[in-house]
Amino acid sequence: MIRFEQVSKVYPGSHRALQKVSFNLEQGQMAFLTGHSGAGKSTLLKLITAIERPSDGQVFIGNRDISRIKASQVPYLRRQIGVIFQDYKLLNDKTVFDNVALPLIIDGYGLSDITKRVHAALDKVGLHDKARFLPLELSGGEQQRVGIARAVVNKPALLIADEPTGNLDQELSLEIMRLFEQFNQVGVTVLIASHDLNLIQERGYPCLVLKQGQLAHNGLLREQL
Amino acid sequence: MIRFEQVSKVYPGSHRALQKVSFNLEQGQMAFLTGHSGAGKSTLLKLITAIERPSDGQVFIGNRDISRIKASQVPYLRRQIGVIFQDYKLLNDKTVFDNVALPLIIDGYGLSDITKRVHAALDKVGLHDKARFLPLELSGGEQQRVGIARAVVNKPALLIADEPTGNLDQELSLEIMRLFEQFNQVGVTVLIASHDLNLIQERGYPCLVLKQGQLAHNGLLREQL
Amino acid sequence: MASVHRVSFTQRFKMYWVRHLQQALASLGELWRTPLSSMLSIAVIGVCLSMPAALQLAYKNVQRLTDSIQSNSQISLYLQQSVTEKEAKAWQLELSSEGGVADTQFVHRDQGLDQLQQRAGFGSVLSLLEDNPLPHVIVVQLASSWQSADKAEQLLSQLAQAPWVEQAKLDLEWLERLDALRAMFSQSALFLIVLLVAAVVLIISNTLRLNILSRRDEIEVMKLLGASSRFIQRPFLYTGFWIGLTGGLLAWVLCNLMLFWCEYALSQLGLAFGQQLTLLGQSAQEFLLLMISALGVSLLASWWSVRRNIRLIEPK
Amino acid sequence: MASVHRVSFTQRFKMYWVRHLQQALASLGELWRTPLSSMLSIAVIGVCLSMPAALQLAYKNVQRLTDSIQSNSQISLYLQQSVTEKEAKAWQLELSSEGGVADTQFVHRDQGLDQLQQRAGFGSVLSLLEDNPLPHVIVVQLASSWQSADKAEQLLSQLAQAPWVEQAKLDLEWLERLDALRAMFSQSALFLIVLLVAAVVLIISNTLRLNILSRRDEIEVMKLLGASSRFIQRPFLYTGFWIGLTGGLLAWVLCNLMLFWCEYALSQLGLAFGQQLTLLGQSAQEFLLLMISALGVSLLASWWSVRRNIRLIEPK
Ligand SMILES: Nc1ncnc2c1ncn2[C@@H]1O[C@H](COP(=O)(O)OP(=O)(O)OP(=O)(O)O)[C@@H](O)[C@H]1O
Ligand SMILES: Nc1ncnc2c1ncn2[C@@H]1O[C@H](COP(=O)(O)OP(=O)(O)OP(=O)(O)O)[C@@H](O)[C@H]1O
Ligand SMILES: [Mg+2]
Ligand SMILES: [Mg+2]
Repeated sequence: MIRFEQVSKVYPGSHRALQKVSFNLEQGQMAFLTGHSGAGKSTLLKLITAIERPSDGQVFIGNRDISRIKASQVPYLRRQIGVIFQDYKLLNDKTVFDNVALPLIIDGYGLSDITKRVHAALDKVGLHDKARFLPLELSGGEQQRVGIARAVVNKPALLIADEPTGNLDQELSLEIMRLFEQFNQVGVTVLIASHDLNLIQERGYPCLVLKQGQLAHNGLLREQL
Repeated sequence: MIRFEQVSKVYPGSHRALQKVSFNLEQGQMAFLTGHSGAGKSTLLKLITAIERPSDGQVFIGNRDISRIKASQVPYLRRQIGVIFQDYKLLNDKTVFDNVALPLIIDGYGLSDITKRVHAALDKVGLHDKARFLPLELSGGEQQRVGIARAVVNKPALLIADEPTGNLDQELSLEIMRLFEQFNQVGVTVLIASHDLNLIQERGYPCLVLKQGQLAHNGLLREQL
Repeated sequence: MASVHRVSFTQRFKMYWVRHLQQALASLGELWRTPLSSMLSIAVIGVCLSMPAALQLAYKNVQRLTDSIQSNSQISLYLQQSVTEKEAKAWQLELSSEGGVADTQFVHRDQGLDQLQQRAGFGSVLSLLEDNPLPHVIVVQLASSWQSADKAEQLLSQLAQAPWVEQAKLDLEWLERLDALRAMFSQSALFLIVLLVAAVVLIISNTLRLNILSRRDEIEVMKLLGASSRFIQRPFLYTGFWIGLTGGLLAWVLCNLMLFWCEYALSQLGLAFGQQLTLLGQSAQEFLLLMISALGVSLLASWWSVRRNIRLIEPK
Repeated sequence: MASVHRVSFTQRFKMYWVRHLQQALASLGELWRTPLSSMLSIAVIGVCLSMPAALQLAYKNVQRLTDSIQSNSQISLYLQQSVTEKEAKAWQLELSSEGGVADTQFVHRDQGLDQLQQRAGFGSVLSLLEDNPLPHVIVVQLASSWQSADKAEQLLSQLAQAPWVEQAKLDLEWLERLDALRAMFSQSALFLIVLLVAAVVLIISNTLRLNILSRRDEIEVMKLLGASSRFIQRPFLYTGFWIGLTGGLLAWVLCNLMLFWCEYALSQLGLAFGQQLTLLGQSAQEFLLLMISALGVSLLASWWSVRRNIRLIEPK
């Protein structure tokens, strides 16, 4: 599903954020991505959604090389990936419902479909009663969960999360993890960037460890950090 | 330094975010504030900086009742409090340097003073080499640290942090905690909202625990959550 | 790669139009929500568009006026004193069939004296005359195709050579002045119209640019969620459409107000001059042209601005 | 409660002015960074302000023109045929000292015939006369205080009663028409000026509103960090200042371009009419007035808009 081949990323006027990273994530797999602050986790995820282009190497999403994808094709790529952003990226002047409905509207769903799916997604993250609130009227953790609901409402084949539990307490974090596992069980490929080692180590999922832009480890994590 | 007396906060069209919360934080003390997502931590901190006004009860900052403070007095209050926001609140079109310099500019510092202090603050959070970057060119953790540098650059008498380590890995979190402790040791009052129980329990600081808007515990934390 | 559930094509097609309608109404609602700013844009555009329309009307009226003055331009042939009324009338008949002559009129010497007496200050003076010193006059109306200064002069010299004619006079200077005035008017009108249309384009594109900038975050998020540029552009294009439409209507209203005012002013002036003047209004075609150009200009400007500015916003 | 380190008062005072200067320059730089949008605002404001200025100039010129026409308004006294040149000149002397009379001029009957002959179409005709049918004429120039329609008429009827006078004529209608025209012109000019100044106020306040909205986040953060409203407002007020200043200068340039164009047009027209016309330009005081009102209007509008809109932005 996701394949990186010798991918490097150099930001203008900066050192290398990623250096020759290669890995392969099979369809239906779930994996973690970890590393220090500034190690390049977000950069790696941005390459998958074509927010950034690799400076070198190739990125394959479902057998398609997106490292030099045309700008007009990017929207179609993004519609097939559910993304949870580190800074939520909610629209502050739209209600929680409208925020979560956005991917469905973009994809051309019907109105009744939208209502059904949005409520189901909000249910899953425990925010059913906040549907009519504006994001700024929610706590940080609630906003994060709105972002999660928006990412999964479309039932994408690939789910990518950047620090999805940064603002959640341990209990809620575990619940969200269970949600990701449920998705994974119905065949969704999941890649989660996180620095919460407790969360990662307890589960038996493979883990990509970045160290200053280089892939330091790929596999199960057993205290090697 | 901070004294809450029977403070309640009801958001319009919402349940009670805070209910009759009373506590007292002495000058030079350091304390944590914890609780589930949506328990009212950010609300409590917003009352201290007069971003929100209490619906009931009184909030004293340094013996001054700010629950009905005049709008024209709010800026002077805020200049004396260093605040680290849950969502950073950086200016995306200004460099890291300019962002950190902002409180000094507002306070009327001289240019050479500003340069010296900003570089000192950036040093402390390990971002000296990123001074000329824009916030969007930084990783999530780096942005969080810029927010921390901005809060302490002014050497305020009171430091308030909302989830200051949400996007930081364990090592960096510890470093930032040590930074807060250093400030505390030179007499700064520090109040930190966090859901990271590991971080809180390891240290011997008192802890305010909110449960659905009510103060459930005030004192040392020993596994009662 | 396929998503777990996908939307059917017909569903997608239906929703495409539903969204179109929604976005059109939403952008109207958006204008409504910020009444001051949108009214301002509309007002400025209305004023800017009303000027070309008013100028066009003015041009039409000036044209009519000069036409009527020119079509009155005539050559007066003062005949020899010796020419009798009979001879004159015979020659008049001959003249009528000549090229460049639309109409002829015989003015008897007594009639001429009457006219002269009516001119300011001569009444009592001329009535003291015993003899009428004036000759008969034949007034030649020029055919419309002969009303340019050159051609009129050509006809004049031709007629002046006739043996009956003591003197032939053409108010040529008036023609030249009118031509100069008209050319100047149409030149400056054209210049103004170009300027004003440019202003409309700039104002609309700037309005939309600021509109887009103030919704930068929203556009960024939409792009992140896979919205196509066209989908993002549409509400702004609709905004441009509504601004153009209402701006055009406002221009029409303003133009008619101006017309109304001018007619009132002219009627007041007319009272002083003892004449009744009327103005030509806007025809249905001209109204349509105004609306079409208002919409066209604003849609083009919007499209240009929206494409350009939305492309500049890229998620980081 | 005191912070660990505080800034001294003199330091703070010095930095206050340094910041002022910085913010003024920064807002100029800001305008420079978004040249399209700021040029547009400035252009619109320049055009809007140039109109009142141009109208004022036009009014000044019309005033001068009507003054010169009015000061030329005169009463022609056609004397009895029997009055000799000597008698007439004696009476002219008497008249000169009368109230309301500024100047008198004796026109000999031969001179009168010459003038008449020069009028279109009569030249050859009148040369056929054996006797001069015209009387002597005394032209009475009205004193400036007597040039209103009523007073002039009063003087007319008084002079008409003199025994030497066959007929007295005053071109009264002209006076009335001029008065009507002038009133209409000044009325519509006033109306237009009010409208245009309102437009300037709206445009500037809207420009600043959008400016503020597009920097909403920044303002919110500044408020969170304890910046006073005045500190936050200042850069926007400076923006208003620069827009007003450059807009005023542009208005001045435009106004002078218009003047230049009109002079050219008039000179072209003048050629056709065989006359030389000149226009009055803008005096230094008028330029100053224009700049002061441009700055005043834009600062007021900015202040109003900035206060209102910045107050609306509150951190959440
Ligand atoms: N747009 C950019 N321009 C320049 N440098 C950038 C840009 N984005 C990121 N960087 C740099 O690249 C490095 C990797 O950033 P990245 O956001 O991938 O880190 P991260 O692993 O997500 O960190 P965190 O856990 O703090 O979010 C950082 O040093 C950052 O400063
Ligand atoms: N402006 C607002 N209007 C209405 N309700 C609000 C507003 N701000 C917060 N709330 C509600 O008040 C409750 C407490 O919010 P608060 O932000 O204080 O929680 P928190 O403890 O900081 O949570 P987190 O750890 O997720 O940041 C939440 O249920 C939230 O939905
Ligand atoms: Mg990151
Ligand atoms: Mg919070």
